[in-house]
Amino acid sequence: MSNKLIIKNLECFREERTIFQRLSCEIESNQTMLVRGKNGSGKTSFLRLVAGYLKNYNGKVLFNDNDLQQNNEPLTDFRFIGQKNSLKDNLTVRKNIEMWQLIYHTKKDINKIVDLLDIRMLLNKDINTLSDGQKKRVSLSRLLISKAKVWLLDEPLVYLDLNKVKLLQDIILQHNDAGGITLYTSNTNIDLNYDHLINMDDYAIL
Amino acid sequence: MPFYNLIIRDLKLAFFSSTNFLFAASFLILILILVPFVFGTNVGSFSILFTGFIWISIALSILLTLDRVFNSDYEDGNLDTIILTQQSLELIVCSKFISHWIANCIPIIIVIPIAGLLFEVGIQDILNIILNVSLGSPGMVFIGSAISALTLGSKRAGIYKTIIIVPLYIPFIIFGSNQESGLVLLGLSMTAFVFSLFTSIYSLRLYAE
Amino acid sequence: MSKKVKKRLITILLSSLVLIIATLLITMNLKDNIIYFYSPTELQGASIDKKNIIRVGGLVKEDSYEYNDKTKIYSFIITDNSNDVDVEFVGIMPNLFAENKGVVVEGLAIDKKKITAIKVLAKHDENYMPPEVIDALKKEGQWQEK
Amino acid sequence: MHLKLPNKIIDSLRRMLPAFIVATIVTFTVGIYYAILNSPPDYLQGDSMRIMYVHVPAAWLALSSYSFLALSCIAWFIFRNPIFNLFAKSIAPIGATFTLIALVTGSIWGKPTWGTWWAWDARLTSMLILFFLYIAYIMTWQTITNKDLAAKISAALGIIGFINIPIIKFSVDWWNTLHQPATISKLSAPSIHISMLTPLMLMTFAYVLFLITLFLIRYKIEILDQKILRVSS
Repeated sequence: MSNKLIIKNLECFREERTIFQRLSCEIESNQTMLVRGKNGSGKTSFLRLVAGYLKNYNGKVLFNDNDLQQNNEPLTDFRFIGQKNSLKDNLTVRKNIEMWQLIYHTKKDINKIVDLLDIRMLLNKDINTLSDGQKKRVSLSRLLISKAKVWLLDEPLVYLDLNKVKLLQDIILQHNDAGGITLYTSNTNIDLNYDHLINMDDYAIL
Repeated sequence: MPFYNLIIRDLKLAFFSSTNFLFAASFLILILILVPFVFGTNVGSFSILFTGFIWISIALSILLTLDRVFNSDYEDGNLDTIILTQQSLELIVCSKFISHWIANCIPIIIVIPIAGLLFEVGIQDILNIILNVSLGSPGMVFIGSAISALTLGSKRAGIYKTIIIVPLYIPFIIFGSNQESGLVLLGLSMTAFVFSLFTSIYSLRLYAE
Repeated sequence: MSKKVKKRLITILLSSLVLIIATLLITMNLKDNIIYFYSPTELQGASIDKKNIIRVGGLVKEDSYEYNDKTKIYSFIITDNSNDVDVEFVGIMPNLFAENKGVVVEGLAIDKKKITAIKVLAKHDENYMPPEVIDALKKEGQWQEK
Repeated sequence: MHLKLPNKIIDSLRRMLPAFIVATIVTFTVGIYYAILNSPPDYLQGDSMRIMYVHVPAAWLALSSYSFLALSCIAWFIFRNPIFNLFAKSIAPIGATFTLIALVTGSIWGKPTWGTWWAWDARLTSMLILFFLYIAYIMTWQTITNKDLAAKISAALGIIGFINIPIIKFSVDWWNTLHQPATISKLSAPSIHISMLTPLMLMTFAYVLFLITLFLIRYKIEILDQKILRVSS
C-alpha cells in the first residue's frame, strides 16, 4: 500500500485575510514531515487545511491523485489530533476511549493501545485528576484506535517528557512502516525524526 | 452504521452527565408537585394548566441542556474528530437532533401519563397531549440546536440564545395547548427541521475553520 | 463536480418538498388562534369549550347597562347589530365604558348567548375630537354614533 | 464595487449634523408646547390622549426604521458592500428605542382607556416581536464570533423580520384587535380634528429630525469602531 500527498501552490485565507501563500510540497508513504514556524505563522491553519476543515483556499491538495476539494471521501482516512484534547472531563479514561470507539466505529481491543502509550494504570481515573502530560497521551490514543493513512498532529510534543517522546516516535515509525504518512507541527527543541521540513515563516503573510 | 454509533455516543454522554434523563423527567414532576402549593388544591381547571406545564417543562429541559448538542463537543475538540470521520455534515447534524430529542423529550413523554393520572386528567386528554408533544417537541429541539450551532465559541451566547429561541418556541406552545392542532405542530416541526438543518450545517462548516 | 451538483439538487428538491407539505399542513389546520376576540356573530359559529377563557367584543347595546346594588353585578348586552350576547360582571369597570361604545370582555361562556366576564376592557375607536367640536357636529347632525 | 451615492448623501448629511441637533431641539420645544399646552383635550379620553403625541410618532418611526434596516440588509445581500451593514447596525438601537417608547407609552395610555396595561392582541404582540427582532439583530453582531457568519445571519434575520412590518400595520384591519384602527391613514372620515393634528405632525417632524441626528452620530461611531477593529487585528 503506497500513498502520496501532493500540495500545489497553496494560498490560504481566513476571514478575508491571507495567512500564507505559494506553499508546495510532496510527501509519500513511510515519510514524516515537520512543520515549523513562529507563533501565528499558520502551522495549525496548514494542518487544518489538509484535514479539510478550511475550505477557503486556492491551489490544490491531492491525495493519491484525488483533489480533496472536489472529493472529500479520502478524508475519512485522515486523523487530525489538534491542540484541544477531545476529552470529557467528568468521564474516566476508559469511558473516553469507548466514546472514541463509537465515533470511529471500531471495536478494537484497547489493551494493546493502552500499553503502547503507557496509560494502563490511568484507565479508571477521571480525566480531571490527570496531569497535562497524561491527558496528552490519552488524547494521542485516538491514533491507535482505528487505522488511518495520514496522521496530522498539531503540537504533539507539548507536555511530553523525553521518554514519552520516544514512545510517540516508535508509534509514528510503526505507522509509517505500514505505509502511513505523518505530518506534525512543533515549536520545541526536541524533534522526532523527519524526512521533510517546511518552515512556515517562508510562506506566511504577517 | 456510524450514524447510529453517533446517536449512541451522545445518549451515553447524556446519561453520564449530571443533567441526564432523570433531570428532564424530574423537571416536569417538580413543577407539578409545586403547583398545588402555588394555586391551592381546589382548582378545578387543573387540566388546562396541566398542558401548559408540560410545554414549559419541555422548553426548559431543552433550553437548559442545549450546550450538550454542539457546544461541549466544540469546546473540547471532539467536533473536529467527528467531522473528519463522517463524510457529510447532514448526518452529524441529524444524529445530534435525534439524540438530543431522545435524551430530553422522551423522558417527559413517559412521565406524562403518570402525572396526568395523578392530576385526574382524562385518558383521552392525556393521549391528545402525548400526540401533540411528540409532534411538536422535535421542532423545538431543532430550533434550539440550530441557534446553539450559530453561537458556537461565543462567550456571550447565553442571553442571545434565550432571546432568539423563546420567541421561536411561542408558536409551538400556542398550538400545543390547543388540543386539535397536532397537524399544525407537525408542519411547524417540518419547517423548523429544514431551516435548522441548513443553519447548523452552514455554521458548523464555518466554525470548523 | 456533477456529483456535487446532483447532491445539491436533491437537497433543494427534498427540502422544498418538505416545506410545501409543512405549509399545507399548517394552513389547512390553522384555527383562529390569532383572533383576539370573537364578535357575537362569530361566537354563534365557533365551537366553545366551557372550561376555556374566551373574549367577545362589540358595542354595548343602548339601554342595556344595569347595575344590581344587592348582588354587585353589572350586566349589559354586547351587540354587533345582528346578534347579541348577555354579559354579567363583578369588578371594576374601566372609565371609558359607555353605552354605544366598543367593549371587549374576557370570561367563561355559559352558552353562546351568555358570558360571565372576568375582565371588561373598553375598546377605543380611532376618533380624536375636542369636546366643543363634538357638540357642534352633533348640533348639525353630522356626528353619527356607531 | 464602489457605491458613491450613499456615501455622498451620508457625507453631506454628516456635515449638517450641528444644524440637525439645533433643529431637533427647536421643533421638540414647539411640538411639546403645542402637545401639552396649546391643544384641546379629547371629548372622551380627556387629557390622557396627549400620550398619543409621543406614542404615535414613535410607533411610526419604529416601523420606518425597521424598513430601512431590512432594505439595507437586502442591499447588502445584493451588493455585498459592508456600508449597508453599517447602516443597519447604526439604525438598529435607535429603532429598538423607539419601539420601546411606543410600547411603554401605549401601555400607560392603555390602562386608563382600555382598563388594562397589556393585551395579547395582534397589534401589541407584533409590536413586541418587532422589539425582539431589533434586540436579536443587535445581539447577533455582538454574539456571533465569526464576523462573516454574523453578517450573513443578521442580514437574513433583518430580511425575514420584514414580514412583521405589514403584519403590524394591517393587524388592526385583518383581525379583531383591542387596538383601534389607524387614525391618520383614513382621509375620508373626520378621525382627528385639525387642532390635534397640528401638534401630532409637529411632534412627528421633531421625531424624524431626532432620528436623523441619532443615526448620523451612531453611523460615525460604527465607522470609528471599524477602524479600531482594522488597526487592532
